[in-house]
Amino acid sequence: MYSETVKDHFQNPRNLGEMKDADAIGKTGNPTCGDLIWIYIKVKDDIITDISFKTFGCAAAIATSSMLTELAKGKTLKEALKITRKEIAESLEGLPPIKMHCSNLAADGLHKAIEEYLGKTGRTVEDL
Amino acid sequence: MYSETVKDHFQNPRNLGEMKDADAIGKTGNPTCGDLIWIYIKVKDDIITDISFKTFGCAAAIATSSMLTELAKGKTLKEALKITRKEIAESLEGLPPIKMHCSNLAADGLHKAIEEYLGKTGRTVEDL
Amino acid sequence: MVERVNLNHAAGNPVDKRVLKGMLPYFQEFYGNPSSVHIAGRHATKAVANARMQIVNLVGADTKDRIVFTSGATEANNLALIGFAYRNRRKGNHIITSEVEHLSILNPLKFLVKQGFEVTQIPVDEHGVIKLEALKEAITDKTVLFSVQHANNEVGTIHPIQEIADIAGDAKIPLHVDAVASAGQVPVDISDLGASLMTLSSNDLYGPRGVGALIIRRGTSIQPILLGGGQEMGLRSGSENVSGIVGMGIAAEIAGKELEANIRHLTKLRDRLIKEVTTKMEYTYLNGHPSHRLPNNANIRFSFVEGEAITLYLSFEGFLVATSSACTSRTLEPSHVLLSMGVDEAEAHGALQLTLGRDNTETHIDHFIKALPPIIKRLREMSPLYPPS
Amino acid sequence: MVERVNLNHAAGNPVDKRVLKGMLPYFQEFYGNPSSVHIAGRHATKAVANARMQIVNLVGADTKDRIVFTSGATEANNLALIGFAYRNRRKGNHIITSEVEHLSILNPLKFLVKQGFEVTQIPVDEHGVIKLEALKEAITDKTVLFSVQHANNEVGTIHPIQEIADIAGDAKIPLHVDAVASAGQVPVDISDLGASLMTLSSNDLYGPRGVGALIIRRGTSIQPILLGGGQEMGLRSGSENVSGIVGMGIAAEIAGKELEANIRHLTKLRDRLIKEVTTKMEYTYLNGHPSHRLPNNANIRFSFVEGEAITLYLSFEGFLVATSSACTSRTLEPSHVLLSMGVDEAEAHGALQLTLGRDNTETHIDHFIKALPPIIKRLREMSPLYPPS
Ligand SMILES: Cc1ncc(COP(=O)(O)O)c(C=O)c1O
Ligand SMILES: Cc1ncc(COP(=O)(O)O)c(C=O)c1O
Repeated sequence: MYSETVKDHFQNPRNLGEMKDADAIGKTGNPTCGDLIWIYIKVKDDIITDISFKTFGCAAAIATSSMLTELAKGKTLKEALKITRKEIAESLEGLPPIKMHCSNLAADGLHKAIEEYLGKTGRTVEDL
Repeated sequence: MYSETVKDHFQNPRNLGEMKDADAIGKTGNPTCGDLIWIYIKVKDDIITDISFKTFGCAAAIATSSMLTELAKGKTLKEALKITRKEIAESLEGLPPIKMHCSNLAADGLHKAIEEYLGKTGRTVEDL
Repeated sequence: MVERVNLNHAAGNPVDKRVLKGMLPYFQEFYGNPSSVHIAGRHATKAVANARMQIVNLVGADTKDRIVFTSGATEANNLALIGFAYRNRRKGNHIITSEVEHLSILNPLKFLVKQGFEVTQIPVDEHGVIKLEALKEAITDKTVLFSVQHANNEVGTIHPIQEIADIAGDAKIPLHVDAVASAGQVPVDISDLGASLMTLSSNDLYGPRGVGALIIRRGTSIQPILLGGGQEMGLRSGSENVSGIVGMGIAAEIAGKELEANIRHLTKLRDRLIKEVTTKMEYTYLNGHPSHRLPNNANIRFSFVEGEAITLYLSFEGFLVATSSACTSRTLEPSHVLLSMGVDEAEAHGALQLTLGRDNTETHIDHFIKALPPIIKRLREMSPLYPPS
Repeated sequence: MVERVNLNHAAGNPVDKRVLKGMLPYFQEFYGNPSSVHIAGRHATKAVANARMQIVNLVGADTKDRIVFTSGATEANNLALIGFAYRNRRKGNHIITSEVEHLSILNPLKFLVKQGFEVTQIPVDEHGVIKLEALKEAITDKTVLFSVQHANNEVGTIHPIQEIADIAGDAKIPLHVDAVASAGQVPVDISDLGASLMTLSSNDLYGPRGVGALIIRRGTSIQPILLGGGQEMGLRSGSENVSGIVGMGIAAEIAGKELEANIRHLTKLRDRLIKEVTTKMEYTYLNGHPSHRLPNNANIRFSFVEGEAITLYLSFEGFLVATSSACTSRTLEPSHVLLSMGVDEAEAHGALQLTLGRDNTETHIDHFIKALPPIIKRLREMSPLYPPS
């Protein structure tokens, strides 16, 4: 059901854990639905210098969170906003169809984190 | 499905075949329904001195015909009329329920033969 | 005991030894449930998916068609008819079928009639072939489904299924084909036919009992009749019978691979059987089509005698055969197939259905054609109908 | 590969080796069809009749009750509900069931609602026990059937089935008992209960998949849902799956004979499992009744983590388990059973259903209780919900 890459990211999640000195946190999902993702970012010169996550959810939710952090690290905020669910799923060599939506919330979490970060500096995504 | 006695009478029918000089023939059943029984009798002093049958039908029809001839032979007409389907079935150590009626016509054949015989001498069963 | 010779394969085939071998690991070693997410479940899921492909290949389906495994052909036929009729009710309420279908077609249709559907049963000719003109004429603007067998299991007649499919296609009416008797016996290609639904039975392919399949082509909607956990793409609930499904898959693969060889083998035996029996005895006739018939089927009637009696005498000598006689049916009614073909009722009682299998040999036929005539002779001597006057 | 430890027997049992041995001759040697009049047919008829007796004996039925073999528990439940409702419609249109039934009960009832029936679902308490007062209150003069499970397959709770049966009996309402999860696990006696209908599953008795049975007691009328050749006393058409039926019969006999020994064995393992897991980890709770529960079932929830993830980590270490988490269900909805018991939705996602089998040993439990805590710990460390604030 899950690809080898999904299994790898599930078993060895990259950039896992709380970030005490995060510049922003994006929270998405809902424990009632079985998935909750928090994305922590550190930003310098509009570049994501560090990123981490905490996730309550199934293997797909954990693996997509992990993959997202790998994809986003080092990207500018503008580039990072372009990361889609589809791109994450493809980088993971695919997800089971039933998991494509509900458990693939990591990109949303990153969006929220970036918005929060921009908000703190009085900007919106349009200003990037 | 069939008892050993049924099988025996089916494989070795007693009193089988046409009787050229029969005093009467009782025909019952209907080839459309899959069973047709002819009972031939020879009568002397109101006693069935000889009896035979021809049957088109299943194993039960053949075995009941055969058993009937054994039961009836040597009996007075009055006694022979008392032979019931049930008695034949019991003498055969039972018949499958589904065969109790449609394929157990031999007693009716004998009745008809006796009636025909009596008719020839101007009598009815009430006169016995 | 006498050696047993099975000429009654329509009642059941032995499971092919390669099939049984392939099934065995699924009873004790790989007993996973496809619904499970863990490794045992994934193994089961793969095994079922593989079996679907084997079915797809046997009948020329497409990998995008849905192969729904059922508990047998009866369930598949019920699902095809009731599931299709309920789901497509708003399109119309008229279904066309033939007079010679299996009871697992005719009885669900009777049920649907009680639910407000209308059913037209097309008659057959004296060889048991569905009358194409009558079929065309039966179509109305309320017709939503044709349900027609490819071949008749009892008398062996193969219907002109491509012509039937073309009539359905021209009228844009979905076609359900009951291919139970034909699949594995003659080539069957659902894509060529353009049929929407097709019923298969595992045991008729030398797979295990208790398994069958309904093929549902893309674009055809049905609703399930067994409701529950939503297995089989929501179309057939109930924990999957994995070992059985695996067995049906292997059976389908073998049936496809060995089709030509089996056709040659069986046709030869069948032709000899028919010729010897019908020419060596008087008042003895072939039922069904003389040439458009299943390689494994010889249905022969013997005037003046009754089939159950023949069957039993044959069984005493080790031959297993079936009869169309009413005496062996649950309803005590003679075969609706023979009556529909215009066979006289009394004659219908004397019909033997001889169905050959892969295990039959020339020697079996030798023995049978030697054993049969004395039995028929003996029963005729018992019969008040013989000699005919 | 790591040794595999199955703690997911609810998804499927391996077929008992004695069962498989008894089945094997029916694939190739005795492949007769009970409908045949010849010797092979009679042999098959006897084998099926023998299996019926084995079922009768397991559940204390009467030889005059009808044992209808089906393709599984799902079909038996569909037959019980739809077959009973259609047949007894003129007596009333109201059916009472519980909120925690299997989907093969709830979905046929949804179908019946569309056909004009009314269904009342009785709630359960926090242990998953059907509320008897609510049951009594739900009865109306249109109530024609109770359908209640004996035990819940998911959380293991055993309902007070005798009290439920007495309520049904006092109100003269026929009772259908889904005994799939309980038969072979705890004593089941249909005569003591006075139930009218009972569903059994072969595989839950360590028999083959693809077989089940509906027991229909004298005086109870139902109509068939699979229509055709009229097999199984006209109540379930389709050529009989003789090998499967034989297997279910043997499985029932063994289950009856070894019931006490299995209860002892499983209860011991289960109690240790529950105790070790719920006491050694914080925020870890038993679902279902603490004492009125199936000997083979331990359903445990772990706050702040999701069940599919636990299941997968366990499977990497060779443990097969199931979860009630929505993530593994076809509908992506959390378990209706846990929600009905009042378990919070987020918590419901973290439930593991551990179901033991005859093959489990103390060593399996040892390994499991060692492997589990680090996995839960790791997942909690990943979870934004942990530590709770
Ligand atoms: C043409 C045809 N369709 C359907 C069936 C039903 O098959 P089953 O009894 O295996 O369900 C049969 C059985 O003989 C058949 O011959
Ligand atoms: C209580 C209960 N009833 C019915 C069923 C349906 O059984 P099957 O899927 O074998 O048809 C199950 C299956 O788990 C069950 O647990």
